[in-house]
Parts: sequence; structure tokens; C-alpha cells
Amino acid sequence: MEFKFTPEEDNFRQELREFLKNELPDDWAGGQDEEQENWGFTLEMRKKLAQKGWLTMAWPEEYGGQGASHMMQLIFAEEMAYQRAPGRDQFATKMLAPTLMIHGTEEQKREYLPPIARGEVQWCQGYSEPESGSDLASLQTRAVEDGDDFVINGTKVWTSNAHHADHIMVLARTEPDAPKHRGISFLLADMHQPGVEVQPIINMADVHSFNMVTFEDARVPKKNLVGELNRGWYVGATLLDFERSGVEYSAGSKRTLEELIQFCKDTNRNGRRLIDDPVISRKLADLTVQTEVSRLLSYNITWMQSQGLVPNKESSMGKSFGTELQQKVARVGMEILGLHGQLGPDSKHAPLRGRIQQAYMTTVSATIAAGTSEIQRNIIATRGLGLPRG
Amino acid sequence: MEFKFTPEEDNFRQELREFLKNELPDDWAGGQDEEQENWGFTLEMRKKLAQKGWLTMAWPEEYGGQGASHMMQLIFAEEMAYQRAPGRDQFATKMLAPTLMIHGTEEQKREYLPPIARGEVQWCQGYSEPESGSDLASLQTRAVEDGDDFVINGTKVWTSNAHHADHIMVLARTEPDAPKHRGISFLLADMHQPGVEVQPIINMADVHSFNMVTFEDARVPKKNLVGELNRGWYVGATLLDFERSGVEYSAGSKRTLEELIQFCKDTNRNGRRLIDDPVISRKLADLTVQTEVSRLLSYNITWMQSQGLVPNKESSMGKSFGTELQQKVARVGMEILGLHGQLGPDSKHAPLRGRIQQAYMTTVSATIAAGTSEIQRNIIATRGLGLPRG
Amino acid sequence: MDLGLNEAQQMLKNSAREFLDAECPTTYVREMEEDERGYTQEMWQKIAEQGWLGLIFPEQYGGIGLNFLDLSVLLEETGRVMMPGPLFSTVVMGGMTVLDAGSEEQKQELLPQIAEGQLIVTLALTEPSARWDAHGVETTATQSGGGWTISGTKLFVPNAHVSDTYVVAARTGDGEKDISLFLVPRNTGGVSQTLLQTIASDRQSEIVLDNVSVPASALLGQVNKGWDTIEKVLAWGAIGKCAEMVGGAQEVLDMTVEYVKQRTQFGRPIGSFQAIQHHCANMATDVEGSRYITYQAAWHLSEGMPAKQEVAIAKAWVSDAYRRVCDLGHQCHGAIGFTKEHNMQLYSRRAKAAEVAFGDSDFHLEAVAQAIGL
Amino acid sequence: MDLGLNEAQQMLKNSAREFLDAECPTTYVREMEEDERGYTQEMWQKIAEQGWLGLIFPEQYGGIGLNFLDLSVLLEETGRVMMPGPLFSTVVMGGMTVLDAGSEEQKQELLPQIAEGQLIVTLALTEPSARWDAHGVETTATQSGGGWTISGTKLFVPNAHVSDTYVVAARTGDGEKDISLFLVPRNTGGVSQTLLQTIASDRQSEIVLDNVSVPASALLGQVNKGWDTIEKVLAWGAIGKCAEMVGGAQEVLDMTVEYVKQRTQFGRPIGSFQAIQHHCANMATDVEGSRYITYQAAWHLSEGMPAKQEVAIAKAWVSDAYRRVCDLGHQCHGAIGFTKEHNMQLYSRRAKAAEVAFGDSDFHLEAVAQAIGL
Repeated sequence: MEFKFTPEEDNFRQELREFLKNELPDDWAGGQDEEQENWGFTLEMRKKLAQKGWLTMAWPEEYGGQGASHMMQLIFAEEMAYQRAPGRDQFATKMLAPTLMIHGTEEQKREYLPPIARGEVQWCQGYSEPESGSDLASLQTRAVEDGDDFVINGTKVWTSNAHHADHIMVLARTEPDAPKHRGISFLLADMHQPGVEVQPIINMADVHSFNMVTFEDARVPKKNLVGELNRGWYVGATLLDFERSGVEYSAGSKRTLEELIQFCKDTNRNGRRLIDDPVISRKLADLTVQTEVSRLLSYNITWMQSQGLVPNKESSMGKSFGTELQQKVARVGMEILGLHGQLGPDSKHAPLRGRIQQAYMTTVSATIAAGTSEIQRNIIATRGLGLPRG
Repeated sequence: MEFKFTPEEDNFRQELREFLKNELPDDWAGGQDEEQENWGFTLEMRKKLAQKGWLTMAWPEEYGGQGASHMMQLIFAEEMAYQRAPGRDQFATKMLAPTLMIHGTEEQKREYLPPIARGEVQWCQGYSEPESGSDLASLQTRAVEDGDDFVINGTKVWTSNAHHADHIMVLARTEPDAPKHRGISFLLADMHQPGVEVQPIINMADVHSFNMVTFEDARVPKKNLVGELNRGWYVGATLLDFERSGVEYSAGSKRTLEELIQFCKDTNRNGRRLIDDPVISRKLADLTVQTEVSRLLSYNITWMQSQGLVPNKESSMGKSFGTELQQKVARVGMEILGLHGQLGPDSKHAPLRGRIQQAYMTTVSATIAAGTSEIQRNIIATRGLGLPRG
Repeated sequence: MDLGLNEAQQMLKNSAREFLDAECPTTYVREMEEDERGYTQEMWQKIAEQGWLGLIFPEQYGGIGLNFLDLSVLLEETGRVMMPGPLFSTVVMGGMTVLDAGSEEQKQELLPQIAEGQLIVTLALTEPSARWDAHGVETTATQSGGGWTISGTKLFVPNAHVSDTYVVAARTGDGEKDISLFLVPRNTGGVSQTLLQTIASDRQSEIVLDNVSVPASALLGQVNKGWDTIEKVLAWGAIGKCAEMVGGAQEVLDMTVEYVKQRTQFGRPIGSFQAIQHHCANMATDVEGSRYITYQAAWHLSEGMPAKQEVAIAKAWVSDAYRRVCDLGHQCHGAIGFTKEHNMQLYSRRAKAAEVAFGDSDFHLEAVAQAIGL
Repeated sequence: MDLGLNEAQQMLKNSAREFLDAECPTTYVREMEEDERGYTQEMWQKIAEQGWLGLIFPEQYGGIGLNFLDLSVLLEETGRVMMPGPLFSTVVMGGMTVLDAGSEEQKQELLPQIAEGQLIVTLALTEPSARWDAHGVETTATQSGGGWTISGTKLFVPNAHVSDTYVVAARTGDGEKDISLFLVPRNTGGVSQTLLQTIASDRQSEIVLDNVSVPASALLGQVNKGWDTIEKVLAWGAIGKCAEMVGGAQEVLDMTVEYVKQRTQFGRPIGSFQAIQHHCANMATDVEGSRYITYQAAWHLSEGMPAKQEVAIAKAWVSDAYRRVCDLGHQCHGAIGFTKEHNMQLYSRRAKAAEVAFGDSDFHLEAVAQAIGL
């Protein structure tokens, strides 16, 4: 066991930190990358990160990576999330790419990975449908073979960043008569084609983050089938484990928590510093402990990957624990801010530039997106502990 | 609405309080009634309470009651629980009797109710079986008609007070081929007969509270069938709602909490009173709020009964909330006592005579006995909110 | 003990529900979120016609003479539909302050106007310090030329943008509770008002009072005695808010139960899954507990009994319970619930605003601790 | 970052598990709950033969020279089977105190005896005040005739009834941390020891020291410097206890998963019900988090790095997590779990004792707050 990073890893974190300090505006407090006003900056940052080779460090060199360790990649992800820095396309780098490396053909890897490494593309994830959320395998989007193509019809929903995306990974039903998990295929589709329509969905924080994506006779060349025909469910599940395995959960909580602690040190209320209120200090200490647990749960996932092990229940543990913690941090933050917590980012009276209020609203989705906490616990119990399905 | 008691009700509470002050030893801290060493005192108290007419106040006069209001009866139950006074036979007064008044024959009422009112008998409840806990309706104890009797064979378990009981209410299967809820009958059996054997079960607090009751060709006269043959499940369910409807949960929490608060006022640690530790005072305030909520949830049940309404989800809410609160009170108590919380009642160093430690251990069963919290929530959801069964 | 509504209250509840179902659908609530005023004059007049604005005022002031418990029954209904507009601020925060502190003349003048919907009043109490105690009032009023000059900044003042008159709490002495109340018309020179951007899309304002001159007659009640009234108003406000929250929580429960019955996943309604069932059971228990704990306090207030502990217990519990109900409501609704188009988030944003109004659970748990001598 | 055991640790773990599965079944644990000593001499000798008693001592003192992380791996296994007896008190509380504070002569004399199972030692630190800080030490030692006279009362001293020697922390000056350590043989005149009745049926004692005379050589380390060692021992004790708790929690999870797979209700294993599944998932997550947070602190201690924050975080978390795991374990087991005959309650009673040992979560959250500058 060793609970510290190597000097090389520490150096890299330092280098990245300095890079971000230089690149991000002085008063950078993070933004909703996907909003139109920030998108240009996101793309700019992506290019620069790609030039550094950081977007895809742990990839094999032949696909644009540097063959670095999983831990190096974790440090990159952790630091980027902690600094709330834009530029990563997590759909591509964190989810699609490692899935392609397992299930993709050599041709697919050569076609799709290098542009990701160069930071030239944006991907999005065509999974959920209006009638298929937790029960993803019931999805009804159809892909029908037609010559060298599949022809896709159907509707995907909650598709983050679809409005910026060049490509979409689509789970589509290719065999309607098979058992539901056995008739799905995993396809890579071009977003820039007739027959693909993107409609915005505005969330409760008034941000355009999600979309509905409709396919009407959209086409996907057969060479873009990942894995076997009708076996796409298992490809898709691999991707979900990558999606849920992030250190981003704890890094985000850690950052917000640190800002809250600083705020409580700097702010007087009722004649004393907020931090000197034992009830507040206790809440912050408690969150500090949980953030540390969350961090180690995610480190463990990376460590398993570095050992060639496949995290599964561990991803679900990290995801449910991490997202529930994000909600707790936001909730405690709002409790500390009291009446001021009501104020949005544009208010001059808003503490911490309204970030806590934004976090309070946006983290509502944290325990729902990428599989609800209930689904995660189902997975831990059934796949992880071997309990019989209900 | 009116959130106070009438002068008559207040007077009764006062009278009861004074009675208990006189009857209970000065240093009375409650005991495990059912333990052999305390049983004589329990019976003595029962007789005195019966003479006062308090055991069965709200019953019709013809069965030994006084036709008093449900609220008077609530006050009796609340005060007895708060004072931890022995003497009530809840199986008889709180559970069986109101069930008999709904489902019993006139003959059954005349035979069984007056002795209860006179405090002469002890009942116990033959429900659970080794293989039938939450799934009570799967019970396998058999009752077979034989002349004027039923002949009973089977095993009941977790039978509190069976070792003192004169009678047992037995749920037994009378029609093995019917759907499981439709082949059960509700019988009143004599414990003092050949073929009934009682074996003690010792609990984790080292107390003999539960028993296993085995029937081997025990006999029950047919006139002791309550309700219709094979419709006993519904009689039994009526009884369960009465069992779960108590004000005892909140009264017990209130007493323990008040003792804890007093202890924290009287005890110095680290140079200040425990109560002056903001973390402790916050925990106690929080429990005070919850105890009040618990109290009102149970008052509502009594109020509904007084209006001729039948509480159902309300009983399950009161039960789950009340028992989970009892565990929280015990847990917080143990947190406050720290190392001293480890000490049993016989230790001279034990604070509050070890009651908190005992509560910590005995309340483990609170969320399990009389239907687990999970079953209560199932009931609230399906019977209360109309959600479809799983 | 009587935990039921009386006949008159049941009628009030029924008629309110009927009116609001017709007049205040969520389409109206959504429109008003985007509207500058936040409500329509037409709706305000209808509310006045219902008698709601004078419901709690004695008949001699143009009111109906019902009590605070009755008002709470009404507020549960307005909370259920998230009724927009200044009813709460005008009646509970403005009108009841005037009723408690005002001279006979002031009451004769103002209360009938409020009851008729002609006058909108709010209470300007909290300041940038966001404190709920008398120390929080740093705005000063000094006597000058037979009148008063008021200076200071008020924050989180509800509906100040449409209120004709502000009841301003100002410091008039050095003692902790040397607070007085003043009637300040919005259009008085030196008053500036700015809307805040808030989570509930309600209408709260910053009010800056820059050497605002008001005549001696603007004093509401006695000099340095204003805090006695404010303490009462804070209790009424807290419990009135609880009543709104009970209504909102009940509606969130109802809409969630409805949704999980019809939403199908894995070939069955999601309401048949035990995890969802237990979420709903927890929500229902929270709603039930919230209702009785609220009405217990409302009854005590209504009877004019001491109610510090009951009020603190209620607001401490309901503030958190409503938030928990919304959290579980969201969890049961899944993604659709946090889209702007869904009603779920309308409630959860308001739950947060109601949670912190008149003190959150941290504040009231501290009050509970004091009340029970901790 | 390396979250895995190395080969030697894995071997240690495997051999410990094999040994304990054979030698320490729950029948033995139950017998020892009723036994006056609380363990058998035979078992103690076998443990000594395993090398566990000298595992962490350097070879020159008859030990094996492994580190604290290795010891933690062992303690996870002993905690898993609730191994009775004075291993923890002798090695972590007694031996490691001697190792840290003792003179070369004292170490040469005592440690090999401990390693061989010939000497049982415990630490007599806490008193009726139950404080974990230096203020809590009110027992005094005064110099007299070339030696020391010690007076005071120690409470919650583990295994004092079988320990040959007590390391007694006593106040030797007026400064807050003027604490010194003394080696006091149990049979010294003026020492009386009484067993306490405890929730875990472990063997804790009250020790009254009534003008106990010990020679100058009884001083362990320097005068007034004892607290430096105690601080280290409290950290080792806290994390050693966490390691035991991780083992216990894992076993509670395993036994619960096993039970809910085989226990049938409603015609299906109860482990197929979502409520039970989610209980088990929560337990598993708590166990997983507890393990890494414990080993992070153990590694820091093992490396001799500053670890105040890591230790406090670990003990704060694991204390509560183990209790939660037991609570859910009970809930999944139903009635059978709180009968005396079932193993579930053996664990939940020990979880409570471990929770409060070396400071509970309240204590350590306060330490976390201090460590991060709150």
C-alpha cells in the first residue's frame, strides 16, 4: 500500500495547476461549459489541453496517447474538476475511448481515437429515451440494415451537449424479437446529417444542458457497429462503468467544501465568524470526512483499473456515494448561507457568486443521471454481492 | 381543532400520576416487567389498576369498562409508558379486546373481556413462526376440526410473555388448500393445557422476553373461533393495527430524552456542563422536535378512532416513526455517555443506572417486532397511498 | 384534543380549493414567474372578493374576523398551488403588523384598504446581515423637525416592488430592542427598491433608505416598542409559512404518487418498486407529521397562548421535512422532474425559499434548545 | 497510490485467517464471554507461536520487525472473528508504549517477554472523567524516598484483570501535559482491580491506586514527557481499533448477505427485495469506505508521517460506519438477530465498544475540525 503520489505524479499535478492558473481568467469560478456563451472558451481550452497531450494521457501512443499510468489520468481528471476547468469531452475521453479500446475494431480505433486525442471533436451519448430511463434495455430506437448502412429511427433524451456534438454513440434495437438485452447494438453516428434533429431541454437552473435528439432515417455505416450485432448492451454497460467511475464527484465536492470553509472563515454573523459556530464547524468537519471517503472510493477504482481489474460494484459505490455527497455539500452550503442562499449568480449580494445556489439546483440531477442511486444500489446488491434479482 | 386536553382529562392524568407516585418505589426506573423477579409486582399493580377501572376505561360498561373517551385511554397509556409503570397487559387491553369488540361474538366478549378488565389474566400473541415473520400469512400452524374442538399443531415464536400467559390468540391454518390469506383462522387458546410447551428465548440484553410456543395436539373449543372460519387473517390484521397504534412509542422516547437532558444539565465534562456543548444541545433539541412529531402522529390515531375512523397507514406511520425515534434517542444517549455508555445497570459507574445501555440494546427489536419498518412502509405505500404491489 | 377542522374551516378549505383550482393553475404560476409584477391585478381583485385579504381582520376594520388557525387553513391551500402574489406579505407581514401595533386611526385607515385589495403592504425587516433578532436591525430612524429620518438597507423584502407601503423596522435607541416601526410609502423620496434574483422566482427586493423623511404620523405603535410586535409577526410568519409548506408538500406527494403509478419501467409501474414505495412512504409520513406540528402551533397562536416552543418546533421540522419531500419527489420523478417544463421543480425551488424564511431549522432548533432550557 | 496489500501482507492475512478460522470459532468467542479470564492460556500460547505478539517489535527485542500497516492487516482479521483476549491491549496499548517510551533496559526486559506470551501488559490511561486529553489524567505520582507514590482511579482499563503489569499514566507536574508513565505490577500493594460489566462482554476494569509505591526504575521514559508517547499510542489505538472494526463490519456484511440469500419470505429469498438489497448495498459501501480510510491512516502512521487528520477522519468515519452496518445487519436479520444465540448481536455489541474506544465520532470530528483549521 502507498497513500501518496509519486514525485512524477506530483510534478505533473503542479504543472497542470500552473497551466490552468495561466489559462483561466483570474476570477474563474467555473461555468456551465455547454452554454453557448462559454462554448468557444471550452473549445479553445480543449485544443490547448490536447496540444499538451493531457486529454488522453493513459492511451496507447498509437491512438494519440502517451501510455501514461491510470493514476496520471486520474490526477488530470481530479485537478480539472477541482479547478472547474473546461475543455474535457468526457463522453469521448472517459467513456467512449476506453470502451472502444475494449470492444472496437482496429479501424474504429484508428478513425475515432486520434481526433479525440487532438481535441477536435465533441461526442454525445444516445442512451436514454422518453420511455426508457432506468430500464434502459427497453429502448425502442430502431436500427435497420439497409445495404452498407443502418437506418435509425427513434428519439433519445437527456442528451447532454448534443447541441455541440459531432458524433453520437447510439444504443439502438436491431433485433426487435429477441429478449430485450439481446437485440441492441452499439453504433457510432454522425450528428451532422439530415435526419438528426436536436431540441433543447432547459433544466430547473434555467440552463440548456440536455437535449432531445430525434432520428428520422438517419444513417450509420455498418463499419460503425461497435462489438457484435445485437450484443451492444454489453458494450453499453462497459461504457456505463467508465461513466460512473469518476474522481470528478469527490473533486467537485472538495472544491465547493473548501470554498465554503473559506467563506465561513471570512464571514462574520451575529458577532462571530461563521466558522466559530460549533454547529457549522461540525457540519463542515463531517463533510470533510465524507469527501475523503469519496476520494478514496474513486482512487480505488483507478487502482483496480491499473491492476487490470474491472471495477463494477466499485463504480456504483463511488457514483452513488459521490453524487449523494455532492447534494449534501450543496445542501449544507445553502444552510450556511441562509437567506443569502436564495440569491442567483447575478445578484451583487450573492455569496460565492451564487455557486452554491447553482450547485443546489444542478446536483438534483446528480443522483439521477448516469443511473439513479436506486439503480446503483441494485447493481451493488445483485452484481456486487450476488443477491438474487427481484 | 384543539391542541389541549379537557380539564377532566388533565385531572385524570394528575390523579394517575399521584397514584403511580404512591405505588411505585421512590427510585423506580422501570424494569423488564416480564422478568421473573418483577412479575409479582406487575401482577400487584395490575390488580390495583383494575380496581381503579383504568385498565379498560374506554370499554363499554357491560364488559367491565367505563365508557370513557379514547383520549382518556390515551392519557392512561401515555402516562403509564412515560412512568414506565408495570401492570398493563397490552396484548389483552390494547390489542385483543378492541379486536374482539369488532369481530367477537357476544359470548366471547362476555367470557373474555371482564377478566381482562379485572386484571386477572395475561394474554400472549401467537402470530410469528420460525418460517413466517414478515410473510405472516405463510404461517403453517395447523388447526383441524375435531368434534367441538380444533386441534392445533405447530410452533409460534417471539411470543412475548408466553411464560406468564393464561391465554394465547393463535393464527392457525384451517384450510391448507386455499390461497394463503384465505385459509387462516383466529383462535383463542388456553395456555394451561397439555400439548402447549413454552421455551424461553434470551435476547441480546440477556433478558428472557421472548418464547417459543409449541402446540402438540392442543385443543381449542370451536366457540373460541373469532370471526369466520378461514377469515382470521382479517381479524388478525385488525389486531395489528391496534398493536401499532400506540402512544407508548413517543411517551417512552419523551421520558428517556428528558432524563438525558437532566443528566446533561447535571453533569460536567471537560470543565463545562454537557448541556453547554452546542453539539450535544443540538442533538437534544432535534430529538425534542422528533418526539413531538411522534406524539402528534399517535394522537392523530386516537383522534381518528374517536371519530369512528379506522387508522391504517396512520398506525404504520406512527409505528415506524416512533420506533425509529426510540432507536435514535438511545443512540444519541449512548453518544452522550461515551465510554460510560458501555456500563451495564449493575455497575456503580453506570449513568442513569444503565438504562440508556439497556435501551440501546432492547430498541434493536423495536423496528422489527410488530412488523418491520420495511413492512410498515410497504403498508403506507400500498394500502395508504394506493401504490401497486411489487 | 381535536385534530380535525371544524365545519367552517372545512368550508373555507373547500371553497379555497375550488377557487384556486379554477383560477390558479400552474400555467398561471409559470406565467407569473416571468411576469415583472409576479401576479395579475385581476387575480388580486378576485382574491379580495373571496375575502381572503381581510379574513383575519376584525369586522370593524372591514375584515371577516376569522382567526389565525382559519388563516392557516387558507394558506395551506394557497401553498398547495403556489399562488403567486403578495397575499402573504400583505396580510401576515403587513396587515397583521398594523393590526397589532397600529393606532386606532391607523387601523381604521389601512386595514379596510388592505381587505379590499386597494392597499399592498409589506414588512421591511431583514437587512444584509440576514439576522432575525433585534440586533439585525441597523437601519436607524432619528427624530428631526417633528418627523423622522430613516436610513439603512433592507434585504429580502417580499413584494416590495408592488407594495404601496412598507412597514420599516428601524433602530430608535441604543437598547437591544429599541426598535420602532414606520409606515413608509414606496414613493417617498430617498427610497430606492431593486428586485433580487431568487431561487424561488419570487419577488424579493433590496430597499435602500437614504435619509428618508416621514412625518410623525408614520410611526406605527410606540417608540422603541416595535420589537414586541415583530416577535409576534415572526411567529405568525413562521407558522403561516409552515401552513403553505404543508400544502406544497402534500401536492408534491400527490403528484409523485400519481407519477409513479403511471410511469412504467421494467414492464411495471415504478410505484411497484419497493425503493420507490419507501420513498413515497417517507414522504407521506413527513407530510403527516408536518401538518399536525404546524396546526398545533397555529392553534396556540390563534388562542393567544404562549407558543415559543411550539412555533420553533414546527418551523424546525417543517423546513427540513418539505425539503426532504421535494428531494424524494425529485428522485422518484427522475430526469423529467428537474426540467424547467415540469412542475416538480417549481415546488422544490419554493421549498428552499420557505425553508429559510422566518428562520431555518438551525435557527429554530436553537430556539427549541432555549425554550426547553438547554 | 497503491491500495493493495503486498505479498507479505497477503500471506500474513491468509495465514491469520486460516489460523483463526480453525482456532477461534464463535463457539470459542461465546465461551469466553462467560469465562472469567475471557480467553484461554492455550490460545494465548498459540497466538504467541504465530508471532503476533512480537509482530511489530524489532528483532532485537524478540520481535519480527513488521510495521504498523502489517499489524493493521492482522487486526482486521482478529476483528473479523472477534478474537477474545488481551492481544490488542498488550501489543498496541502496552507493548507499543514500552517500545516508544522505554529505556533500552526496559525494552530489553519487557518486549521479549511480551513477544513470547510470558508478559501481559495494559495501559491504564482513562479515568472516571472518561477524557482522552491530558487533563483527563488526575492520578498523581509524587516522588518519595527515591521512588514514586501513585494515587488515583483508572476506569475502562482493558484486560487489567489478567495483565501482569500496568502502564499507568500519572500527573507529575502542574503543566497541562506534565504526565509520566509508570510500570506498575498488578500485585503491587495498594492496587485494587474490579471488573466492569460492559456491553461488549469484554474485560474492562476499574483500578484504584491507593498510595502505591513503586521504585524509581518503574518510570517509563522521562518525567513529564509521557504524554508525547500517549498521543502516539492513542493514534495507534484508534487506527488499530478501526482495523478490527473493518474486519468485523466485513463479517457482518458477509453474514447478512448469506442470510438474506437463504431466508425465504413471500416465496422468495428476502435478498431479492429491493429494500433489503439497498440495505446491503449501503452496508457494502460503508465497509469499502471504512477499509480505505483506515488503511490510509495506518499507512501514514506506519511511515511515521504526520497523521492527525488522517487518524481523526478514519476513526470518525469508521466508528459510525460500523454501527450503521450493524444496524442494517440487524434490520435484515429480523428477530433472530437480536437473540442471544445469534452471532449478529455479538458484533453489534462489540461495535459499540469499538465506537467509543479511543474517541468516538464526536470526538474525532472535533479533531478533524481542528486539523483543517475550523
